[in-house]
Amino acid sequence: MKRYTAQIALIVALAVSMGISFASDSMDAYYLDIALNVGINIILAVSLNLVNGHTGQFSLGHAAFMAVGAYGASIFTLEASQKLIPLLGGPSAFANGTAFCIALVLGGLCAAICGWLVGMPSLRLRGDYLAIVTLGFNEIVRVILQNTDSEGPFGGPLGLKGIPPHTTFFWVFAFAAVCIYVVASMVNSTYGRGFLAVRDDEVAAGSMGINTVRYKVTAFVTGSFFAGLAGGLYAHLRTTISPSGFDFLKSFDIVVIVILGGMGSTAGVIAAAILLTVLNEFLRDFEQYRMIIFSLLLIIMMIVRPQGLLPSLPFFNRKKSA
Amino acid sequence: AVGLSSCKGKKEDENTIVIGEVASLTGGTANFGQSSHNGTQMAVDEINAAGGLLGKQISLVTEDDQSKNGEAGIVAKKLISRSKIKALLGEVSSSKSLEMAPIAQAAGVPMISPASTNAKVTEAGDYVFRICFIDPFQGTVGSIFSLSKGWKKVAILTDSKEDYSVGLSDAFRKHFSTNGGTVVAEQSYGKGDKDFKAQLTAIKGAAPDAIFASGYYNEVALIAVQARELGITVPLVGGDGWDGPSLLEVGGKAMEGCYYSNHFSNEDKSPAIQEFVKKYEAKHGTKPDAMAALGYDSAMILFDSIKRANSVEGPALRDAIAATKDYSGITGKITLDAQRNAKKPAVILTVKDGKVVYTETIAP
Amino acid sequence: MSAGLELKDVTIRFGGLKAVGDLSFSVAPGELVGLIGPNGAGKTTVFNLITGVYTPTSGQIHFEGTPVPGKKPHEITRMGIARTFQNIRLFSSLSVLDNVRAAMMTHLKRGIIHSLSRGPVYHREEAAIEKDAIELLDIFGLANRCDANSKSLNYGDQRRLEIVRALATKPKLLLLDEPAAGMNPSEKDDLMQLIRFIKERYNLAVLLVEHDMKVVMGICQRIAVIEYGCKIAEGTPKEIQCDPRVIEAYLGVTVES
Amino acid sequence: MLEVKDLYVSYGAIKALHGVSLNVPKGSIVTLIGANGAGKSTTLRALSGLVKSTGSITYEGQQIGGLAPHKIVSRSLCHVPEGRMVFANLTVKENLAMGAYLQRDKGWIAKQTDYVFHLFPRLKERENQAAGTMSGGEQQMLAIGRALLSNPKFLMLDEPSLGIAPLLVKSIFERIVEINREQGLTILLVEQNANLALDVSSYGYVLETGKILLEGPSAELKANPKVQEAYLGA
Amino acid sequence: MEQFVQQLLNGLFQGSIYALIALGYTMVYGVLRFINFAHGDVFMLGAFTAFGLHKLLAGTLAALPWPVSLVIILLASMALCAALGILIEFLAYRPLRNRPRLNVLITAIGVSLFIEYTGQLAFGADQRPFPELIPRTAIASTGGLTISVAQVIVLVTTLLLLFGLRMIVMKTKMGLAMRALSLNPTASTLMGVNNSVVISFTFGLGSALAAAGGILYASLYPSIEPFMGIQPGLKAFIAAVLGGIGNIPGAALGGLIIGITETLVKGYGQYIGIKPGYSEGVAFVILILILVFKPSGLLGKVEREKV
Ligand SMILES: Nc1ncnc2c1ncn2[C@@H]1O[C@H](COP(=O)(O)OP(=O)(O)OP(=O)(O)O)[C@@H](O)[C@H]1O
Ligand SMILES: Nc1ncnc2c1ncn2[C@@H]1O[C@H](COP(=O)(O)OP(=O)(O)OP(=O)(O)O)[C@@H](O)[C@H]1O
Ligand SMILES: [Mg+2]
Ligand SMILES: [Mg+2]
Repeated sequence: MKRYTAQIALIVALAVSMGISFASDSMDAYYLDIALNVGINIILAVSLNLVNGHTGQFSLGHAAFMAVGAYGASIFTLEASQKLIPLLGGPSAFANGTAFCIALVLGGLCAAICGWLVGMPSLRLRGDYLAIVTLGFNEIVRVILQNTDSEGPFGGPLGLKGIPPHTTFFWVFAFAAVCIYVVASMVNSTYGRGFLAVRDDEVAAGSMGINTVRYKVTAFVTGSFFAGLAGGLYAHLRTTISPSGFDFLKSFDIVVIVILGGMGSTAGVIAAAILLTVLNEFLRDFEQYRMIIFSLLLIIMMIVRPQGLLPSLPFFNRKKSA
Repeated sequence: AVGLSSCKGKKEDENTIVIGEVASLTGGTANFGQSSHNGTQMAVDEINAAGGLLGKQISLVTEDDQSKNGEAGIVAKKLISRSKIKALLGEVSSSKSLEMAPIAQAAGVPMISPASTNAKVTEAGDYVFRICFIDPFQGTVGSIFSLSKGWKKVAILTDSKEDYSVGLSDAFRKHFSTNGGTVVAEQSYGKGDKDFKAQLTAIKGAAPDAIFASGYYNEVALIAVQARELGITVPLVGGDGWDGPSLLEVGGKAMEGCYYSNHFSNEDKSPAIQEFVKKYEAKHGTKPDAMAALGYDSAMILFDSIKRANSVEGPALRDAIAATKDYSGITGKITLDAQRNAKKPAVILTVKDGKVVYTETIAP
Repeated sequence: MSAGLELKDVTIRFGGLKAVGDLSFSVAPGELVGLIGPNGAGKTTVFNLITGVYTPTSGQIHFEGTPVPGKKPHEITRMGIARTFQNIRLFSSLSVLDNVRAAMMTHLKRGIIHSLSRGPVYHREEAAIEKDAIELLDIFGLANRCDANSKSLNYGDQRRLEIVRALATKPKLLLLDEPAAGMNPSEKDDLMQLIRFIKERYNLAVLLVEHDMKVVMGICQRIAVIEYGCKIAEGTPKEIQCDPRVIEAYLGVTVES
Repeated sequence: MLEVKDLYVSYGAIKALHGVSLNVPKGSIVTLIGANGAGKSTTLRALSGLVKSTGSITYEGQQIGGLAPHKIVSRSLCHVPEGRMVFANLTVKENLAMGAYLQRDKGWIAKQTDYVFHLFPRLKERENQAAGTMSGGEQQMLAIGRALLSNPKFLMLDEPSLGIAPLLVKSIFERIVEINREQGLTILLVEQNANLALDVSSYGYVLETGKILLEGPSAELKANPKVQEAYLGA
Repeated sequence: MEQFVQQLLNGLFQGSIYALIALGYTMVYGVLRFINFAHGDVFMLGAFTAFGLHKLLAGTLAALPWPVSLVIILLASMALCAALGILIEFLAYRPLRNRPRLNVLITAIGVSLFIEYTGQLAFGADQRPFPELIPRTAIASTGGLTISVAQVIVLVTTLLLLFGLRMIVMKTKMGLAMRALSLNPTASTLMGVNNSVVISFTFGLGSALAAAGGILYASLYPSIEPFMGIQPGLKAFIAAVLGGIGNIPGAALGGLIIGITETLVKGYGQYIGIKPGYSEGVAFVILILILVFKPSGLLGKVEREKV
């Protein structure tokens, strides 16, 4: 049975999020909001970790994929859901849920396609060059969205509003669980060790038969997909989105989570996502001192725990070799 | 800088009415947020000094959204569910008000935005109000004023990052070109830019009679300086986004003879306004700008409505706010229409001898 | 001759420098060939040409009749050519075992979806891979260091791990770049045994670059000598040792073998 | 000249040296041999301050244990590290200039550079090539040449013959002896090629898993059957 | 035509200010191999230091001709910021020596946020007018073209710093040590280089350059506020990458290219269907296009790794 721990954990996670979701109506709206934020940040950070941590590519543009997913999913919900829901058997919990799920996945796919388009030419760049190109892509996405027509489908600088609040506990944590499962089982397999090999030494990886480009693109596209998904969830949680919410500073936030958690450590990154999201709320009471405290914590944390919160703690325990 | 608000986390008890406020106290638009917060706080202090409302003291809980989109919604939720606020004030920026509005609406907490001028803000529902005019109106005012000056050829310079500026320019363009004017050049920039020479050179080539610069004062001041450097002498015209202390400090001589529309003029001789200006100056050391006045008015209208409703329950308070009619605020006579927007006149101000002076009032 | 590796008139230039010029030689299946020459003669460059790290300026390289240039390194590896690196290039953050397993990825029949399913077939495949990897490590006496980080191995063990990792790709031709560097004479003796052993066991062709003449002369069936990128001699160890040009350019004196 | 007592070094949990003691008299060549992982490189790293160590290191009567590497270099101890560590993107010439970083006498530098070029003509040929693109052996030559430019009084060589062609190995060792004899340079030599090392040195230490196993005059060690079997591959 | 020339001039001056900031950026990167996101904030501090000094010394300076007082303020601010840069390095970055570069990057983000928000607390959120250290008067010229004194000074300073910096990095011993250190810090200590000193020097020099950039920038665009460093910092970073990170002439070239293209897009993009609003993204588009064809930047050396 031990072999299937991962699958069982996934199913349990799905069931638990479903259960909590039913109870969430009676939860405090603010605390629920924090919880959902945590979940969304987990998806963002775990997926970015696949790119930055496991594959060793340095992307600074995760928020762009989040934006693409957020806009994609929202536009689908705003424009097409109404037509789709009757086809699914009228407005019922099931039909609404399915339509939302389709919107999210669609958003994810849009982001994945963008990820592919950006990744193909730019992944041959190394280190900081890739970082700046992804950061550039991030800004380009924002600028393009900002310059769309205010009356058009993208809403110009004001963005989209009136997005229905479909995001529930279940959707966030179900997708977070799926994301963790996918990333962790991708990396912890013989196939997935290729990601780590590419990170450590691309030339050697190539000489060991590893198609480095394919791996990098796979990581990038998968990461983008989940970022897009998270974007969709975010849009349907906040109900309004605007381009400036997805600028490169947002990407920085996600990178901070990843590095604080420990590059390449899924568990660490999850811990960091929780910690930073909650810390952010906790620091609110400090008003103008908040960011000063936050930045100091960041600097101190890097000095005292440079290897991250939970370094090199593999998510699935490797079977001990004989 | 603003002091830490002392009532943080104060829980509701039978002797206080808790009011929430969302403002950008830090980050890129902190100047607006801090001004409006100062105004709001002043209103609260005054009402408390006068014995409070319904026999209770008002407690204001302010949350900072760091000028970041995405944060305003969270803090609105926090205020509603944690601080159990009875009403919500804020935000200055429309995109943030748009995040808060559906939350306030869903929770049945009346919300008054002091200065969000985007038309869509109050569309969220019947709990969402504003006490300022809206972008289309201000853009139109700019156009009416320009036409009245006999300017037939105008260039538009928009901050394409700011929905506010885009909205003003849209309205201006529509009105101006259907009423006999020609827009001879359109240029844009992004908030935070410092160099406008390229845009201005292009505009100079079109030889306009005036430039409608719909952005905020931070950039407008630099635009004016650079325009003069390039030898452009025609006046600049803008909206209430120009209102800020550093417009003249930075713009200096370059601002001479430029015009902008605003909610109020702190030069206004009416005693109510002068008293407000005096009190504000005593407390903060600077003259109040429009954001401060609007922050003050938004709180005062809320208090007035609470008084009239004699209740802080959502529906009753909502109806009372909606019934606001001819309220004499610092920023003019305020009447809320069926769309929960304020129908107010705008004043046109001009810079003369290094001072902002009142020129005329344009009614809706 | 279509089997094995064949280089014909291969040339590569770096700017003005001709690192390899009109070089031709071949390695037949199962053969153990030495490639020697002074420092900077172009030996490592030849490896880089064969494995697709560099593309020749001119000339042809065929492996089992298929042209090699233009192919990506990973494609060449999949054709059955594996190598070690003169400057050790292990996957430094991976454990010893994972270094080997990473190289075994080439043999996976199924891809990424499969590793997501984590079904019985997947587990069977993983188990088989682990078994193979440990078996290989065992040959080189590294099985007890499975969980150690590859960086913490000493220099000699890192060299051995390089060989194991190359073997894990199941090559038909193994290119070894100075495998004995940094080993003392008795360790070199062991290494020679091991190279012979794996050659037989896995039916490998081996192309060996090495400066230790005892090793080269001791195990190679045939030796090619290059200087300034050009072949100056080729033959059996005996012939090479007596070749005056080789002595002058490279050996200095005849070595006793 | 250099006296080491009870040197201990560990890398995290791994104990690499437990109590190494050795003595290098002025003007001598002393060699350190041992199997892979014995701790030879670690010993040199400890001496040049690259790794933290406990124990005492006395150089010309002064404690140098715990000093920063650059402080140790400024006392004319020079370490040619394992793995060469040339500055990949600097040219050969610039690498040599880095070697002379602490030298002030321009004339001496020029003379010594010529000497290095005379020692390794290949370096002269490739003066302006980026060091990183040089072949393995060429880089090794550069590393040695660079060390000579720092005008050392005490030179630590970690496997100088690594990756060097036989003809050149011989000539490098001849030079080492020559420098030692002519310039009175003291040399601590770590070498896998124990035969050669014992030939050129006067005294030798055999290191095994972080401890000194054997020591003695080189000729004696070379004759020792245990050493022959374990390290000389007889 | 006249307008086009004016636009080119606009672009040239805009570009030279980017180049000026990029120089320091690229030098610090070249040596330490990490993106110092706080560079833009030291730039901001430079402007504020000059602002403060000008206020403090107003009486004394008023008597002096402007070039003298400019030089005094410039040098004093540069020195103060250099000290600050060294301090930042000592407190925040030095403990992370030998740590993965990404950690240092996060620390840099932390330092950047710290400076920005402390700045906001200390200086207030609103912009301040920057004193006219350099007369903003136009140098009258033919045919309606305008160039101001400040612009000329910026251009000249950029050129001087470009050559000065290149001399330091390529021709001096310190420069050699900087380059060696960037390639292999272990080996450089083995050559007798005191890495800490070199790193402190680099930071000090970089911060002084940032401060100079900040002051000249504020002289061109006379308003300063705590977040003023973000955008130019980003642009300078792009310029540095575009030219090949670590390459000093490359940074200058990158700055000029970005400045000129941006200006032309703003001025003429409309005629080919590019909204002026897109000009913000132009720098990135150029960057991506160039990197796709030349992955190590315009003048960047291909870091050929010997396998
Ligand atoms: N990328 C490159 N750029 C420029 N020159 C190069 C490059 N790669 C190799 N060379 C030069 O080509 C020649 C051959 O190098 P190679 O590494 O193949 O030598 P080698 O025979 O392996 O020598 P060694 O025994 O010292 O390892 C050397 O002179 C080297 O400097
Ligand atoms: N950076 C490191 N981290 C952890 N362990 C290390 C590190 N460097 C060396 N070791 C360990 O310390 C011990 C001594 O290593 P050292 O490199 O000194 O050996 P050596 O005698 O030089 O061997 P070789 O002949 O292979 O170079 C070895 O067991 C090695 O695995
Ligand atoms: Mg070689
Ligand atoms: Mg060693």
